[in-house]
Amino acid sequence: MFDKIFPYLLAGVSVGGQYALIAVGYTMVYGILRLINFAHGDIFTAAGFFMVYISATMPLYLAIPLVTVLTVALGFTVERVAYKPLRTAPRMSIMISAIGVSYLLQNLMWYITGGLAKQYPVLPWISDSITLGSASTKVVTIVTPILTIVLVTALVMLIQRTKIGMAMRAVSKDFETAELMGIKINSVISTTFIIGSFLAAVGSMLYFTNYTTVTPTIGAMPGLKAFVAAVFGGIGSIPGAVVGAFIIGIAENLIRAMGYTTFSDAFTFALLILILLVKPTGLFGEKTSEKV
Amino acid sequence: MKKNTKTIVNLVLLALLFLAVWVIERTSSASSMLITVLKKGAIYALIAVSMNLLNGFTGLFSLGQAGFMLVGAYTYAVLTIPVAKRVAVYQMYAGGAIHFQLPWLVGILLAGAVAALFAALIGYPVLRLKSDYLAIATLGFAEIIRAIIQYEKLGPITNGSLLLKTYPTFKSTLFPFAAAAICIGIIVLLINSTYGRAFKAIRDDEIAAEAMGINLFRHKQMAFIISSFFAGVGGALLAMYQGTLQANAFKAAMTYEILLIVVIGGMGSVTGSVLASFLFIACSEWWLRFLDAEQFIGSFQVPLLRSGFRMVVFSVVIMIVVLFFRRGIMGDKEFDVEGISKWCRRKFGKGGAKA
Amino acid sequence: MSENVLHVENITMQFGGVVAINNLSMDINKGEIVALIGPNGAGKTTAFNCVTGVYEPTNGLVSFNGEVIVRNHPSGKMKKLYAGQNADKYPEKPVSHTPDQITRRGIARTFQNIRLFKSQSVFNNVLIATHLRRTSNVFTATFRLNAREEKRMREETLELLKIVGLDGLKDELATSLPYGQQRRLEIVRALATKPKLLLLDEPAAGMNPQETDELGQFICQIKDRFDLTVFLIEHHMNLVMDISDRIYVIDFGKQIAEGTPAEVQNNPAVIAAYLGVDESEEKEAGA
Amino acid sequence: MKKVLAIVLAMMLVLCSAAMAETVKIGVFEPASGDNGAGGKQEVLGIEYANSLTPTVEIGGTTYDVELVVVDNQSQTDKAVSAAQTLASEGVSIVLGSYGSGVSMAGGDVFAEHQIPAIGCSCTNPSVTLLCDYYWRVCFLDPFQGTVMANFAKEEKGATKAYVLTQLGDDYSTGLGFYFQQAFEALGGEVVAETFNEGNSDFTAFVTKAMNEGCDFMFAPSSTTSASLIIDQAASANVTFPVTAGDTWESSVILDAAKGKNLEVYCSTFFDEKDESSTVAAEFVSGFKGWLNANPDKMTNNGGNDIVAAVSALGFDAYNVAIEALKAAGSTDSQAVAEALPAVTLDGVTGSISFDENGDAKKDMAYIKQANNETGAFDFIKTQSVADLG
Repeated sequence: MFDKIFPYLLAGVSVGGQYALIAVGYTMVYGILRLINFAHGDIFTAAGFFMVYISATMPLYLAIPLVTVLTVALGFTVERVAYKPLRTAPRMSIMISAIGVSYLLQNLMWYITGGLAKQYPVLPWISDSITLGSASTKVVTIVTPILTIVLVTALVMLIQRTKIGMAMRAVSKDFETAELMGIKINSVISTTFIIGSFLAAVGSMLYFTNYTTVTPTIGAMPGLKAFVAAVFGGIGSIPGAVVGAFIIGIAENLIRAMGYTTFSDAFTFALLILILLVKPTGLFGEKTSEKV
Repeated sequence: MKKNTKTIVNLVLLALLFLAVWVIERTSSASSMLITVLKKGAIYALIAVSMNLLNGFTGLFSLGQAGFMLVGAYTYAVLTIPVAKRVAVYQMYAGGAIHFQLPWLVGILLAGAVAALFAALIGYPVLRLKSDYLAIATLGFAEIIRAIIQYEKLGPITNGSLLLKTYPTFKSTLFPFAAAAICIGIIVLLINSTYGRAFKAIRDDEIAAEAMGINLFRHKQMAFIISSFFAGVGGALLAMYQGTLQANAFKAAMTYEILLIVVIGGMGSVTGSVLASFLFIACSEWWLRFLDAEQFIGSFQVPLLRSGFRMVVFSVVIMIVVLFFRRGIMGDKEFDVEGISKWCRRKFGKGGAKA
Repeated sequence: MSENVLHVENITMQFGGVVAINNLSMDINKGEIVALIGPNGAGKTTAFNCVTGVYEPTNGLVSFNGEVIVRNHPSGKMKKLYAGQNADKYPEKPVSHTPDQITRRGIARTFQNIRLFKSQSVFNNVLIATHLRRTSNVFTATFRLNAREEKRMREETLELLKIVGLDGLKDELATSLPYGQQRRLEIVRALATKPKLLLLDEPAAGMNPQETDELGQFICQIKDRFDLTVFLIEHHMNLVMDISDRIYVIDFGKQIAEGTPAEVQNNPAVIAAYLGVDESEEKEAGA
Repeated sequence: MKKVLAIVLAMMLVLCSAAMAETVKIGVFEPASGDNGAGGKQEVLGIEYANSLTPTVEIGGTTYDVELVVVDNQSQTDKAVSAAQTLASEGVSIVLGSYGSGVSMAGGDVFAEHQIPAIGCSCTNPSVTLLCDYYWRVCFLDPFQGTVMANFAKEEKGATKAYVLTQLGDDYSTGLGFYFQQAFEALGGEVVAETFNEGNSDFTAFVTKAMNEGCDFMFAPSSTTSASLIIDQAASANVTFPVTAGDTWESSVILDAAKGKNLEVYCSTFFDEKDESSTVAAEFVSGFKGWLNANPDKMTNNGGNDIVAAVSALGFDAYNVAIEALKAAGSTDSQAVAEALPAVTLDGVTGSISFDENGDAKKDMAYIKQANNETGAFDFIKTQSVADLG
């Protein structure tokens, strides 16, 4: 029995780790701006395409850092161009802007690639096959959860121990007061987007090594699922997002194991609605109430 | 101007619009792009207005529109496919489980009703959620509905994930215009009724509205159900327009498109949504099509033009509207006699202010 | 002895570990104007919110015209955390209503930070409040089968606007009015719900002395005209002393005095609270 | 005087150009983007090549230039409706395409409304022609293709339990999977059927399922986009049974995915470039390869090599059928062409073509090929016809 379930668990842990890296970006941005950054999934996709094109012209040891830098630059630009001008606008406007950016990025990628699927380059070592007990898989499957935990631990340390981390916590607690206290809101927000995009870039390398085809809309689904993971764990909470992502990754693969593949995506949303109704603040979220 | 006169003038304007459509249909060939734009634009106008009722007038950020359209479209198609054609349509499900055909009008009304029923069920839990949580929950519900419709065990009814076709469609451009006009007319009447005022109060300030005795949940649910009813009708009309129907097309991207139409037209403006729908459809189906084809001026190939460029230009324009013209074409104003006369007064001096 | 309108009994409101209102009891009789005063952060608005259904108090009871509209006792997590008194006094099934249900029973309110419907005209702001007493349903309203009622609502609205002298500005955007008129508009809007008890949260905030005087007269005038009972929070002491029949003073969520304006003015506890004499006592009270 | 001269000259010019540049428009309704973009482009290549050989057609005594109007239906049924309307508004006399059955069915409705005949090149779902009076096609149908692959599984591979994986919302994929299942079960085999959602990229669960269930054959008709993921992940999981599909897999995308992997990949298709039994076909293959090599951008659209895809051959045949139909109609009026089309016959590259009462070509031959893991090319395995199946 376990032999049959094990490969699913393995796939679940691996995809969960990749969702986690995206989910952290969502949860940090939401924590600070109260914005669902719909474009985050597309930044993840863009990282995939950067790699496809860049690795065609230069060796991987140059391509990997360059891809990371470009992805971070993209995330940074999106924030500056599409979200910063709307900082005082109603929340609905900025969310619409996020949807607009997502639409733009998808169409841009469609245009550049001609709408055709691109083959992701083979990254050495992590693309190799290995056999674990009853399952054969790629090395990346094992690497992903480990790397995810290392990166997220580093991030939590950054937020707990450094000055910029303290500023981030302050801004997410109370935007206006933090601003009055002389915290440079814009640089804090930019840092948030930079960290989020960096993790998305790493996530995309792991994800596309596993699933080697890149299409313009491929990031939409993992993006939404990562967001659900963030809500599930309690939006604004980084450990919450990671736990949520692993739960969703594993649950989704178990659903497939049971043969309800039609519902593997729908399940994620059902879980989201359930958690919103039962515990709207998620597993690790904090309660806030509106002042009258 | 007195209220009655205004209504009459507005009705006359509407009648002129219908006359114009009729003349266009008579004079241009049936395959002209103009006809296509008019048909699809009218249907999108209805859908956009129904979404505006929620997002613009009631202040509920719902992203479930595509889901309700899907329900409406499927209800219509499933119930109106001729019995004789069912064997061919449900090729994998031995002709399906339904062995009757309803008249198209009943089909359309049921499309709205079933969508409204779904909205009532879904609204019960999700309308208690606030702003972006509501958005993501409704988006999720739309995805769940799509998964259910594609579920192969429901194949005898929905044909699983496969195409539905051969249900009754329309030929005349006047049909979608008339249907959209009636539905939008009802929505306008609702918006200007005491219930519509309550919706706007909720949008402006939930806490004050509640303190004024407006039952938030009931009114939100009302707006949600009514909006979904018309989204369902819109879905049925869209199915009729397309001639074939597949659940796969009703994705989140479709909701986003409609949302962008509403934003371009102006949140809280019915006529804005209508104008924006026609503009949006005209650009995407017709005026900007040339951007997708390689063009030559002499032997010089115009750079950048190839498949997909249209959508890039289009999304850039949308971003410009979202960022710099946040109130859209109309803001929350209306393009009617009153709106025009107010605008004229503002534009052309204060002399007529008392008129 | 006139009849009781609002009865507040042992209300405690605790947010997490913070006790915002501590065992507060108040009674307001028909036809009275009662003021609730206290230093900033004393819990006055919180008390209003407990009465109008915005908050659900942790413990205590509120009744309106003899009907229990709020009743609660600490439960769940709060059971352990609860720092107030009388935890076992209301073991019955909790009663709670949403703000609209309470408004329907006849309690209307205004807000400390003005909450008008910003996109709507002055006229519509008041008209919206008449929606509560409708008899039409969404179908009859949409298809204009309620023309008579609609006409009545509009007439009532105009009538109310005339009383405050805003009928000339009825088509202006509500938020374009000067501050003082916005306050008045909020009061008229509350009146349109046909209340028996009117709660005013700092109606004179930001007004100059002359405007404040006018407001005092206005409050008395509408009280008589609409047969109201008025309960107000106010910082302008002149206004409070002028128009109130009785005054409740609270500090750190606790009642520290009650009585006629003259009695309250000379109460040492009140003076201490406003001038802040004994710090150690305050800390005890606030813990 | 000068003015009169100018006017006369201008009029002559107009008349001349009108006489010389009589054009007839043929619509090309194909995906250039989306899941089936790669296949659609190859089909267009066949049509373009045919157009380069036969750029004019004589209709009712006048020589017409043939103008191809190419639209992209983006592999999506809702976009297909718009694309079809664009063709209708351009006033095309006949339409060719599409790759993918779903889009063809969606477009068919528009063509029927405007009474424009359409010739499907490689859309194999029966409903395409069955439910549309204006659709014809030059390829075989899924029930036949499914039967062929079921026989192959049973007879050649000795399979007893097959795993069928299809894409939700893709009429081609679901239909072909269904017919394979029917045929395989009729042969006494057992089937485990599953579906995946559009845009899915994690196929490990499906592959695992197939292995856990003890399947010894996998049939996964799908777009090439999903196919390369399936092949990649099946290879990673050390799958030992053959992974197979229908005609869509005959593509360089599959060859790239299978290259260097330890996996048996098979597909059935309409045509084999190495089959030299027909002179028409041999001529086409050499001509087409030459044309590709002469046009670098065409070569890119073919996937960067000069392997002749079956869909290109079908596109070639469809174009020639359209030309014959225009000749037979003696008019560029689409309705007239639609009336003439059923009687058209052609000795085509993919065999002789004549239509039955549904508008389907009477084709009875399928080719089975294997992707070579070393050379990155297709190896011809066998042909199978209806007669063989008994």
